[in-house]
Amino acid sequence: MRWCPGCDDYAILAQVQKTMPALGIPRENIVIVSGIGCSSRFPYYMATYGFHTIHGRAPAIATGLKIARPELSVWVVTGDGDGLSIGGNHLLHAMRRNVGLKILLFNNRVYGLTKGQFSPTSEVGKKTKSSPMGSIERPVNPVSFALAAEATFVARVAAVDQDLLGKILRRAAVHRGVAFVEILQNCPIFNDGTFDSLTDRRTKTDRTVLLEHGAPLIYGRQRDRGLALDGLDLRVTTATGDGATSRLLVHDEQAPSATLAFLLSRLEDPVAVGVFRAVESPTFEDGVLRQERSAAREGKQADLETLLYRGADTWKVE
Amino acid sequence: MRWCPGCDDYAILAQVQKTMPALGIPRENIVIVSGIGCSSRFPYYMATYGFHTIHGRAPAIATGLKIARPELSVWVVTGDGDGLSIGGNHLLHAMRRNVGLKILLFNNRVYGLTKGQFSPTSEVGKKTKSSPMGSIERPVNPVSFALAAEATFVARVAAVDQDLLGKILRRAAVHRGVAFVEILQNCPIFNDGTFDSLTDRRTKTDRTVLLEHGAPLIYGRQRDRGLALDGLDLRVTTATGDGATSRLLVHDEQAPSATLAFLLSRLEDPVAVGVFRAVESPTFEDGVLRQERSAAREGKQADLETLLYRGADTWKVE
Amino acid sequence: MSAIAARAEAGNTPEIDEVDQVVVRFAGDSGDGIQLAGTQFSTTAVVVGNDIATFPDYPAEIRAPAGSLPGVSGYQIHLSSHDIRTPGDSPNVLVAMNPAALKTNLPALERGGIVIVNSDAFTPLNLQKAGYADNPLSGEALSSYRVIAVPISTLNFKGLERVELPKKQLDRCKNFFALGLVYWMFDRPLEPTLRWIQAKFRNDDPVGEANAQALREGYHYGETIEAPSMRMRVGAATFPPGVYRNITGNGALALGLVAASALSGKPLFYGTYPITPASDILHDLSRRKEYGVRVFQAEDEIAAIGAAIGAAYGGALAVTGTSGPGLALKSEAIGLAVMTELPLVILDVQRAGPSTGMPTKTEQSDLLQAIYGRNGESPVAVLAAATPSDCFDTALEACRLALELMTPVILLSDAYLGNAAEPWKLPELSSLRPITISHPRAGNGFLPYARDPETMARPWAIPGTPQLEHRIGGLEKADGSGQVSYDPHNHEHMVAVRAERIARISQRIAPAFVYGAAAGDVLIVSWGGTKGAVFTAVDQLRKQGLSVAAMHLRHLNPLPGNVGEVLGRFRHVLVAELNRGQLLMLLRARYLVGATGLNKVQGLPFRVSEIVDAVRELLGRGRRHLRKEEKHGAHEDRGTGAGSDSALDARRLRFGPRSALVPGM
Amino acid sequence: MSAIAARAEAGNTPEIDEVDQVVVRFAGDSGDGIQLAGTQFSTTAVVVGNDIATFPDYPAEIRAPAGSLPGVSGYQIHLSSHDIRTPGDSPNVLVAMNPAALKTNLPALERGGIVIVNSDAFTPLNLQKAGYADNPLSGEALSSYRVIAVPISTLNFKGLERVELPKKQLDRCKNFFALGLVYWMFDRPLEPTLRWIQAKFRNDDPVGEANAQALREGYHYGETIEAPSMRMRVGAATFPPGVYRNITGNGALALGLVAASALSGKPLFYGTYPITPASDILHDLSRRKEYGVRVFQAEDEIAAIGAAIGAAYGGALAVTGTSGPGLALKSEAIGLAVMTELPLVILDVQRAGPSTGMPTKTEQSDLLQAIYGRNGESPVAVLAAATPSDCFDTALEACRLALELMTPVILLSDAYLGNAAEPWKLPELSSLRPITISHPRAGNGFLPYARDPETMARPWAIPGTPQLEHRIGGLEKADGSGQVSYDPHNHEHMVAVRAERIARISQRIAPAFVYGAAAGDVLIVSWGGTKGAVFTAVDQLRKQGLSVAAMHLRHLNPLPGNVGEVLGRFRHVLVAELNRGQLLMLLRARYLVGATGLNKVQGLPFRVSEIVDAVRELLGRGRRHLRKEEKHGAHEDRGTGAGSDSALDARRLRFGPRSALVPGM
Ligand SMILES: Cc1ncc(C[n+]2csc(CCOP(=O)(O)OP(=O)(O)O)c2C)c(N)n1
Ligand SMILES: Cc1ncc(C[n+]2csc(CCOP(=O)(O)OP(=O)(O)O)c2C)c(N)n1
Ligand code: SF4
Ligand code: SF4
Ligand SMILES: [Mg+2]
Ligand SMILES: [Mg+2]
Repeated sequence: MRWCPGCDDYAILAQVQKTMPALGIPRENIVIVSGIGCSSRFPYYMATYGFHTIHGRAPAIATGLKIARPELSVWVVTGDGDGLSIGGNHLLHAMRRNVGLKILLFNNRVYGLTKGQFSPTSEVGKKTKSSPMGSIERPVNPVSFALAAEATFVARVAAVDQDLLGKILRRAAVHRGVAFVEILQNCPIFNDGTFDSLTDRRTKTDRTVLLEHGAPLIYGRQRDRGLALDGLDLRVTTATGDGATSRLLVHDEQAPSATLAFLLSRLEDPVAVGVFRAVESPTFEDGVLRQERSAAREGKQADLETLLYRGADTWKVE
Repeated sequence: MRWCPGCDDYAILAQVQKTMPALGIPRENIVIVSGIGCSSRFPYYMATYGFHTIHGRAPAIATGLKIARPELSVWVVTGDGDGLSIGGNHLLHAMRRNVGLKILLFNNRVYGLTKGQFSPTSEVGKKTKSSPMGSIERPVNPVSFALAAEATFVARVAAVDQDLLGKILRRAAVHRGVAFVEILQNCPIFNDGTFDSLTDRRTKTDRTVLLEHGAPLIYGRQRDRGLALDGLDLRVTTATGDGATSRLLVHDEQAPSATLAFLLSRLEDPVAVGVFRAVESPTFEDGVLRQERSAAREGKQADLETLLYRGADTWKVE
Repeated sequence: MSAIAARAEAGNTPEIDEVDQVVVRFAGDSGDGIQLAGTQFSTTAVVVGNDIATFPDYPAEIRAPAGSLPGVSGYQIHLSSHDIRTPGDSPNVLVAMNPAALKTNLPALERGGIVIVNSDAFTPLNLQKAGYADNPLSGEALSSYRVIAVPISTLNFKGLERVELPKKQLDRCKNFFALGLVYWMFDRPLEPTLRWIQAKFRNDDPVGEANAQALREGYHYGETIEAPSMRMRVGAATFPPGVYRNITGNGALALGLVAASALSGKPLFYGTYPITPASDILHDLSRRKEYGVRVFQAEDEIAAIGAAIGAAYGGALAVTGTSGPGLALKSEAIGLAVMTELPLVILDVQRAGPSTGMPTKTEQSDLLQAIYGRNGESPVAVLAAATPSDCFDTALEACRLALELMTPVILLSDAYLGNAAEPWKLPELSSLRPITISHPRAGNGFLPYARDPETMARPWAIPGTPQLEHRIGGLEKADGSGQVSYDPHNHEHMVAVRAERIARISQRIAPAFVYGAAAGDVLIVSWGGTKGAVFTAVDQLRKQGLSVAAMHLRHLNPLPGNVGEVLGRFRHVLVAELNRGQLLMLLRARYLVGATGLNKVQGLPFRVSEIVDAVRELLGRGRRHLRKEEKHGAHEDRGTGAGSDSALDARRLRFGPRSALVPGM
Repeated sequence: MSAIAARAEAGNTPEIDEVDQVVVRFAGDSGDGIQLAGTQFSTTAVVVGNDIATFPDYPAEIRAPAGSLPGVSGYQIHLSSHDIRTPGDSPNVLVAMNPAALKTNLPALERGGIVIVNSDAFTPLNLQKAGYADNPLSGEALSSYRVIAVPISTLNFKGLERVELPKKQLDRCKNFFALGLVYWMFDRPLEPTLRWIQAKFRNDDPVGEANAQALREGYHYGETIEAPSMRMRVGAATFPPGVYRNITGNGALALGLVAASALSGKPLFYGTYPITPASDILHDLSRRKEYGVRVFQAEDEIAAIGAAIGAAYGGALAVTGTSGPGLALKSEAIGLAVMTELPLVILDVQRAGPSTGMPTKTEQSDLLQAIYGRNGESPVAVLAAATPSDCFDTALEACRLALELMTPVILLSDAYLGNAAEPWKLPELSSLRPITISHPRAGNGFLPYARDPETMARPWAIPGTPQLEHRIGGLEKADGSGQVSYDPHNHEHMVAVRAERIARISQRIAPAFVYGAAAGDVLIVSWGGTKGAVFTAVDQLRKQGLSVAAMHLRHLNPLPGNVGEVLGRFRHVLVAELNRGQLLMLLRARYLVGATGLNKVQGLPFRVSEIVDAVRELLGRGRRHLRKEEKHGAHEDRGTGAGSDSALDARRLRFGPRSALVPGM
């Protein structure tokens, strides 16, 4: 395969290849649509239908496919450049419309395929080929972006966290409507170690908090820390001792408002992983089908003769 | 002028024409950059420099101008279609970069210039020429969008609310960094009355809450209602009676986190108007200048001779 | 002078003249309901049995201020008792609802023609807005025309006294008053319009009542005019038997797409973003959900074509529609469709460019963009529709080519065709050939880039088909397997294959049709919406005894196989187009033919007389210069100063003087 | 057979041969450091005084798997003791670091050439990945070459025993081992590379130490080889006196832009979005902040050109750079720059298309996109650079035209030029002409579209200037005032003015230069990066006594004024380009010249021999078919089956057989 040795894309591929067959979706009904980037080579390594399109446009192309064929399971694979730089608007609108796409954004915080320029998720100060004195742009937070775009399922997971990745992929697959998953992905060549503290066994538990619906937000190696609400902010507190649990915030991925999810998405220490939001809302393709059926129900005829001969005033010349 | 009789664009123009001269910025240092749409005809009616560009690209064009000429006062005028449909990505990135642009988005919830199709801010169910059975898309909330894009100054005001509009324009003008102002604008031809309840004298005070920094969130004809925090949600409560004020939420446009602003942006009854957020953050153009100065300070020579003869290994042939 | 003007001058004619044909233009503020009056007038003409051709000419994208010159909206109708093909060069009758409308439209009116004006609108303010120093109604300004000045606003109010509506709304009915007057003038029945009003408004809606009443008032006012030789009648034309309806180009395009969907059994997917003058196709298709048409109004043009490509991949009849600036945005994605060999129809309803240009005005300047506007060697088929109703046939053909050959096809229409209307003889259902598509079924050894030996089309294997799972994309493909390939010879081969796929279309299509002389002095070559004017010019020139023919091309890429041979049969080749010589370049390059261009870039269609004059000039019989630009030398001087002379030289150099034909090779 | 092969065969030569020139190709896995070895070898060659030309040939955008065929990276260097212009047709010496590298590169090696292989890499697994059934080192497969099989990995490890680094990292030094061996073979000093290592790594960095040591080990290993006639020496070339540096096309473009900024006194603004093969310009300019260069890495190509347009409006020297797919995306915005008549330079470092195509491979297939790829009539100036160092001059000229004439200018480079390197004689500073710009100052009656009588440029009034406040935009402009205008004649006039502005450039530029015979049998017309191969072919053909010349065009739109006249002086015109005949079409259309195309679309530059053969063929002296495609008939058959015959016919039809020249008119 054609990623660099040690690239996290292999880990994602492995998990996707493992998860897909277990979903119960016939292989021929799965389509993977990608843009351009290292990440976007993904379809070539799957035995499903696949479309490696052009830079940034995968969400638009997938939208058309999903509208034309709502019964298919349509997955979008994109990168932080493909999806948030050139393709940001398509991603936004696909999510806002709640098109039933499963969107996997491989975030390595760099343009990999073009050999290492800063991307919209690169940190301020990041030195790259195109920012030799450090990037001066404030990064986009992909999860916050998805929440503001009204995505109905939003999750974040590190590529190497295979169990969680598998779990989230399965949930995304069955979610009705758009599912957005940010996958933290190491690029050993151009941005090595950018997520190390979140994935390294030694630091991971102290640096990340796993979101579990209905459970209090506890983390830390000893599970001794937790998150509590402080007005409209989140505060780290101890999770042990008297009345500790009652102080702790309980995660609710189904909250009608996205406020909690939004707050969590912005946490930097610890970083939240897991499912931020999972709510129900009518999908775009259902809306299309509903109007189509109702137009048909209104008893309007729909054949060539009606189209040409009955749709307007006609007259006959003998 | 070339807007339809009764168009709110006239009201906005009147206020801008009134405000600008009072800003103390020499007329020749003001540039208004617009895209395409009824709203985007704006520059033609101002006696400043003006650039009526192409659909959706005004934020990008203005960004280039501002980087090249940071000392200019650069305003972007755009519409809900121009700015949030085709131009959504440029708007997002201009805000994320905190380029010092003043962005006025005229939101009439319809494509005016192309004669009445639904726009990204049209309500679900909206019947237009292109949605005869009603739109099935969930609208974008421009203020939430700007907040998620990390805009450092975000406000909303109705075109006909001339005083508030004037006040906000003045504040936007002096804000360092990007300022985003959603202006609710009636289009009497294709979407008449869409904001009536927010602007009609009879209903306005009951349907809108004016955000004032440091003041409790009180509204209503009798100023008898207020907003209080309920966990992570906002709740309407009475603003009178015992301990009422202490229950009420106090607006803080400078809160380090955008959570409050985000919550307020999503209110539907009442709708919040005024300044949601106004925080300081380094601007993009300052970053550019800073790096430029520091490169120069490093003592690097910068003349033609250095460029050609000293930048690389050379050898001489006699 | 037309028969009408002549009769009007004679001053002594029977009460209602029988005339062969007449050109009427309604003009007024965009708020005056001009387009509606025009449409009603043409519908009635059609009901009465005339042949018609119309030319709506809107103000630009901007909302124009009332009474201003740029705010004038026009609608021209040519009605005739015989077969016609253009909306007419110059109106015989002009209805001008205000001074600005008079000012902009008078120059086009034939000398001696009739002008109906709303004298109430000739207020000092309006006169000033129109740039009239003096009221033209009182001076000598209109002395060479027959003027009927009618206080339409006043009379309209008076007639609607009893209707309970605000004055402002009553005033909006004055277009119906004027229409009534024109109906009287042409001895037309009111019923078709009254029926339309009835269908449009609820019975008790006073607006409907007001419109109907205004129409009647206008008609009756006519009866009171004491002026001779005012009325005329255009008899019914003899149409071939059949069922007819009135159709605009955009309407016909939409119908053609839906018909292609029915004929192919593929659901229609239309991905688009609104843009003048293509938006009406969106509006039309949005109302056809019962036909299974899925319309997607995307966030921009790139998403629109992207979605269409996705739908094509999914097995739909995928179409995306736009105008020039939108086509520019779609360039990159069209390349993806070329590389992935997916069926896709791209509509471009052209408008005057470059950039935003003049968005409501017509032009044919996207031809080279359509053929060459992409990176790499990326050939697509390019077609153009010739008349409003031909948009239907061309849409069908574009869909057929796309689906049967697995290729993107660009269909060019233009602002004129899109909005113009004409009677359309509906095709017999049995004459509509099905579009045959076969999707491969499950099986072994599937090769996504295997090819049909004849058409060179690759198989259209759609997701959902077991065992045909495969990957496609924008990277170069190995022929056959479709795998990514960087092999130099494979690349060269695939570039040739993609070219050949398109080139072979010339074997499938009808040879170019030659109208007029089979060989001789002048061949006029044209494409797109200029056909009507060119063919009419050929008729006139042949009547004048000249040896002239026209070859109108529907297929621009590839060209039909006989083009070179036809070019070789004529002494002169004149390529008439609304651009600076785009088809001209293609023909010269391919056939080394010393053709000359007849080019007009004014945002307006050709007038027949412009073509007639150009041909006469080419044959040394004309009285004016050939090249349009030269006619406006004065204007040009104003702008370019000393430069204009060499400007002309440079242009002459560009394609050379009218030269003898060098036969194609 | 080259002199080298001949000598090698003779088997009995002095210890170090003096040769005139040699072509060396390094090839290996993309992880093998091939590009670095190649660059070092060329730097040293340059230090020693050779003339050189290089051709780096990367694997495609994808990260290739180790040992696989698509993963092979190549770097070819032509070194010579006289003036050379191309990286050489076929290598005399091939360094193959693994079986895949051998497999892909052997076909190019001259018969009798020398192959150095890393025999350690010829493991069963690697052989299999490369598709070798048997180990070519042991069979007869290489019997027509001189093979030096060296266990490079083993020897490298051994030599680095004492360096404290993980084995994996030591192994990465084997490119330096190989380089050392090649230095021995060509009797080159190690110092330049040792100096580079010293500059690159800290003194105590064991990686630097390892690399230096590996280099020395390789060199010393050479001394131990017991094989005759292995060493050769290429003497110093005589260069015109001056100061030289080595430069790639992308490097020269970047320098040219910064120089233009200095010469015009306008700060450089570069708006771009990364894309292969243009990104290096971004990287280079990002490091030049001390020159006041403002680089903006935008969110996409549209934003990149948008920002550049904004910067141009603000008074900067505004440039945007990209490759083909990005140019497609910029189409609409270029139209805005045309309408607003702003100075803007657009770089397109072309790559093989269509669509994503083969992103690292070279091609010249964006010419027609550059000229015609926009809606409406929207002419821009188009230039192409001819050699790596010519990128500097062409960048200067593009900036000069843009700034002095207030117009967008497209500059075409390509992947080959961008990455290839050559010694560049630096221009005398005094020879660089300033670019003169005058901004209007405050004053009355300012007209934003008033024109300079000679250049037709409008004034560049920049924001911040009091009293010149004005509005511009994409709607049609009235000439002079610049106000929005829908006047039909103004539009026609402005379309003509925009064309004329560009057409007049032909009066400012140098006439096309003719190399070789002043008149005669064959004129080869070329543009862009093919110049070196074409001129070299002309030299060879003239040595063979044929009457041949070349006309290389830097200006593609407009063409220089003398082109038609030059074409008329030759019996045959052969247009050589790496596409399917794009310049060919322009020349045929404009001059009605029966020119023939020599076209190659393989993602590779021309070989000199291909051009030589084509000309001989054209003159009836060749031994093979002219059209490239025909040479690969077998390959084509495989793909298109029954179709390939007519495919060729269709293509022949397209531009006709090699025909006599029809003089331009
Ligand atoms: C229109 C266009 N512009 C630019 C490119 C070049 N390009 C290819 S991939 C890429 C960015 C990839 O970054 P990302 O999406 O983060 O993917 P990664 O390689 O990091 O997985 C760019 C700029 C292109 N292929 N097409
Ligand atoms: C590339 C391109 N696509 C489409 C259009 C057509 N167009 C012009 S304005 C507009 C939408 C305007 O809507 P909005 O921004 O809301 O402005 P409004 O007219 O409502 O003020 C569209 C689709 C265009 N001019 N250019
Ligand atoms: S460049 Fe980075 S992201 Fe791309 S394949 Fe290599 S390691 Fe993975
Ligand atoms: S269409 Fe609507 S938004 Fe546009 S000018 Fe008219 S009223 Fe205003
Ligand atoms: Mg990335
Ligand atoms: Mg709007």
